[in-house]
Amino acid sequence: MKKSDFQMKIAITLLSFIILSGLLAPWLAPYDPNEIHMAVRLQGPSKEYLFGTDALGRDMLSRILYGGRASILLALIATTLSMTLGMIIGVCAGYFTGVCDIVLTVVTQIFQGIPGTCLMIAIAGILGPGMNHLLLALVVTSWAGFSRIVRTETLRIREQPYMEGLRALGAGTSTLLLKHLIPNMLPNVVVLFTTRVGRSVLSIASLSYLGLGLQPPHPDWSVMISDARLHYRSAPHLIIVPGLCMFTLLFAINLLGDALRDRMDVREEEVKEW
Amino acid sequence: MQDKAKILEAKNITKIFQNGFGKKSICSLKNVDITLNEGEILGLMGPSGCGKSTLARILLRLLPTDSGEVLWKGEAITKKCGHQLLAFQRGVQFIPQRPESSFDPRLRLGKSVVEPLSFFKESWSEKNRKRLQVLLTQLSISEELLGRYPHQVSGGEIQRLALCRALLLQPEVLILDESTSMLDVSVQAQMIQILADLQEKHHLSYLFITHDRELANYFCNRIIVMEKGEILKKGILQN
Amino acid sequence: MKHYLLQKLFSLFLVLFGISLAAFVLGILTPGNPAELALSKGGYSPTPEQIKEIEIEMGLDVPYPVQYVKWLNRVLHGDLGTSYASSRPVRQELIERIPITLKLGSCAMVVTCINGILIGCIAAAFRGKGIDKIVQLGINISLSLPAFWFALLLILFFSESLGWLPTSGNGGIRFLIMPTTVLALPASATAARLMRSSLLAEFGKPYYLAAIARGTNRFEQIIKNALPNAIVPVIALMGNTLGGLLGGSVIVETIFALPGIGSYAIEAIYGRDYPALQGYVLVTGCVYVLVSLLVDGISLLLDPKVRVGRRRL
Amino acid sequence: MVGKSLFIEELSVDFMISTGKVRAVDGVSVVFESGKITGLIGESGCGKSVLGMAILDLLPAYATLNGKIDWGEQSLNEYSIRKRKLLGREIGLIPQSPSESLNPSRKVKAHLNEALRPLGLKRQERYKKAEKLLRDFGFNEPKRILKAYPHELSGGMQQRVLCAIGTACSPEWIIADEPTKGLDSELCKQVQQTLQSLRIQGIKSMLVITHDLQLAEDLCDTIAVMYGGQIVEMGDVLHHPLHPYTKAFLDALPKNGLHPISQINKGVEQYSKGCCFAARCLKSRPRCFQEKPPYKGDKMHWVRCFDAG
Repeated sequence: MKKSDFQMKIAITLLSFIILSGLLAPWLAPYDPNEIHMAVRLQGPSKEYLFGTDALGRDMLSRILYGGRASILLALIATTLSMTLGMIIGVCAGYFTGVCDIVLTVVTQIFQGIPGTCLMIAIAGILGPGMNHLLLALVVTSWAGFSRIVRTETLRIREQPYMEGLRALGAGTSTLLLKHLIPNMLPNVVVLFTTRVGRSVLSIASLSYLGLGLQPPHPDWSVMISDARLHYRSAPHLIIVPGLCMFTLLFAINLLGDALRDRMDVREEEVKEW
Repeated sequence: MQDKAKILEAKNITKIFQNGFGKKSICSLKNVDITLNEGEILGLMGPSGCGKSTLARILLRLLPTDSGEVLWKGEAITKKCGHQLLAFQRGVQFIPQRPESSFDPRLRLGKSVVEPLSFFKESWSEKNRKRLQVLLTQLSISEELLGRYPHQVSGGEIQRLALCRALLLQPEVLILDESTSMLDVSVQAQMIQILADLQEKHHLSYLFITHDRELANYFCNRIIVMEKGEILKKGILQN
Repeated sequence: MKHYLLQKLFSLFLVLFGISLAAFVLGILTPGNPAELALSKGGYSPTPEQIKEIEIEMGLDVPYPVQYVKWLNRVLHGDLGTSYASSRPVRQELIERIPITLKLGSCAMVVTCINGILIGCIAAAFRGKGIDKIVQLGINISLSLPAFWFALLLILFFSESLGWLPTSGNGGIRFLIMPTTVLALPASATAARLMRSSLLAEFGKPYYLAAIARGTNRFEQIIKNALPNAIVPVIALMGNTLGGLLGGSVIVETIFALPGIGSYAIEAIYGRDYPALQGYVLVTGCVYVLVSLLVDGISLLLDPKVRVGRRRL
Repeated sequence: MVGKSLFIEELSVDFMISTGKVRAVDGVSVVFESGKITGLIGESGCGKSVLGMAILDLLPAYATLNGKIDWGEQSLNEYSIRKRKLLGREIGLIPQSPSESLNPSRKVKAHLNEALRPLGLKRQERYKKAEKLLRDFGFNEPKRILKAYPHELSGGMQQRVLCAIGTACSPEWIIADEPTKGLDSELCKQVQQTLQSLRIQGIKSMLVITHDLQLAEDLCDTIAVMYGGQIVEMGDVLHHPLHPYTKAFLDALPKNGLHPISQINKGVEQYSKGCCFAARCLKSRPRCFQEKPPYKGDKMHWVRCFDAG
């Protein structure tokens, strides 16, 4: 399985590079990201300012370094929260059939009925911008997708003969759920988690671009792009550079997701007869 | 066969499957009576889809019955639940038909075999370890197999490991739902021989479900034939 | 077949009920008192008594469930309230703006279907070869492109330096090319990836081996045998792709200044115009649910077991 | 006219899987004569299906094949494009599990249309030929069957439709891969009758891959026994077996007393260079492990063992 290992290596190197540069930003950044020097506004890359300066003369390099932190962190937290919520509801709906299943499925359908981005915009818009409103919007819109997929996985595993065998051996529901059902579901859930983190980063970026997520003084890639909209004719690099960073981050996450998915299906190709 | 103590009984069991989208064959049981005496190998034969496996699942209390009851050593247990059932659950064990999916694919076989002890709150004492060693030699399973995963082991070995897992709980009844029909002829022969000498050593009683007439004649003391959810002729063959 | 439809209709009713509930709750959550806001437009500071009067008039003093029923009754009669900003009925404004979003959405949907299925088939047919790797790389890239950044890049490249396409405004096809590409790119990437993996899954199935043994050529094997089974999940995916398109249209319409319901929602947010936002959520929710039901119905019809039922010859 | 026989020389098939290379077929040389029904029996994992698929060049992507397969004079494994013309027209396949070998979302008519295309008939004639085919296989109202979807047919019907598809262009050779796997006793009898009726349809030579000895005994003129990727014996093996494995295999049957074959004795490398059964053979001598046993016996009944035959 050389292909997936190769992909895995690139993805991990890219991701660690971005995350490290984000974490070490305070020491790496030459200037304070929010310090304004109106004198040197809109300069191209030069010796002092490696990536040039933006409309308010702030150093682009340090803003780029700080730029990734907020969205990655927020995306991870949001996805973990919505995954846990989704798993709890999905497993309950899948394992305990009957009324519990019907009620939970209907609730999931309601939340899935409303298009994700529109609901997110509505929530962020009404509650006003800010980190925790953004977090709430992200979790409310994405847990339904998780719970639907987890429910189908639970139904699939519950019907496996070895689960029936264990039940015949006298295993209690908790052991069946915790020690057998969930570990068997983990590989698919991990793949789902990686793709969902990627999607959350995208949603955060779009909301911040519309001014509903992270607010201007905060150095974030999408906020930088939205600020630079007015000057895109004169200083295009203000748009291109932060965009490229975001693209690399998303590309690495997607690559990681693909590599994990290939890794999971490896066993299927074993020779059945032998 | 003098009248031995009845160990497992089922009295006029009826079970109707609604023809929901999921269920292809409507396989219902119409007031089935079955008694398994101690130390007996009872064969249960019939075409596929006649209700053999459903009856087995009802006896194991994996499926609720519409009416009728299951008796364990004379006491009705259909209504009971929780810890009164512990003796029953430990006493009756089940060996499934499909070898490749009777173990959790994510766990090493050694762990899966030992795990049921924890279901009955039994610690992994020295006594149990010795008992496991004895069983491994009886079932001719090499120690190294316990370290492997289910997909790295052949069908015959998996069935023997399933037997080992069941026998570790010192059961009194084994319900074998076509446990050897998926195996090759030579492996089946070996499995039957092992089942035979296990029966003497641990004086177990078997409910042996199969659709292979010759195998049933050879192996079972008494054979019951089922057809579309009903028992045709009780005890046609007494050898 | 009847069983499926009944189940679908029941869940449709519940989901629509849920959407109306969500829209209503969003209305309640809005900060500030609607009556006060309505009065204090134009810098006039209303006295508490006047606010009380307006509240009774707007029916805000009764408990929430009763308010909900009254609100639902008004909504069902088509009255989505009046927008604070333009004080015109929200229904009117939405009706003016929906055609543009629908035009954009349907173009993007068509492009997604064609691209998704075509590229998916090509990638699966040449599995492991060069084309397959290029397609997979392309899918990864198009899924990692943030929509607004990609749109700005397109404008920079095509409008500014090359000057081929207009940056904004609403007119003929030329105005729709860039917005549709931005919307359709991620959607067709997801569709192509699902198409490829579901086709590869079909290649492994015994009936495909039997098809090869019948002496069929490669085209017949893939298109006539594998595709009819592999396309069902892709069609089902089209259902929630529409959700993505509706969401994406918000960004695309703001960047390309297309007066659709997406940009209407953004204006409503900036202008704190809550009835408009409520109307937006209701409309998008209902459109999305109805279309997904339609798509689910189609994907069910494709499966002969459902279409023909279970009778045994 | 005399049919073309299948000549196979030193054929071996390796599968590249994650844990390295696995040899499923190990240097098989055999002649399947035309005009005869040859049975290929063996336990699961002995490589009989792989051999069948290798002949039809239907091996999965991660399999590598070397050695020669000749059909009459034409060699099968070099010109795979030309073989596409042979598949279906000259050599037909009756696939393994009937319920999964029919395309669930296409009608029986579509399957038969595809199978009959090589004959180059016009649409109307093809429809009539399809009807005649189904009638030959015991369907009394073929029109309804043609319009039906696979899930509407019972197990037996699906099997007969598959036979009809396999013999659509009345090919010379038919390879039936485990036709009775997973079917209960009545269905097995039905399959047996269908396969026997193939002879009347003008199918002269057939290779039946199965682990069901009953089917092999009633249907086949000659039977080859396979173990560990090699053919150890071929001929009238069921009535007077020569090879130690065949003898042990037959003793393990319930009707002969269920005597199990001895386990692999410890300390002996399982896949020896010499005879594949050496590790479990009671009469194995050191020589059995070094050299490949010679072919003994005549064309009608030969065996590969040092002291048998």
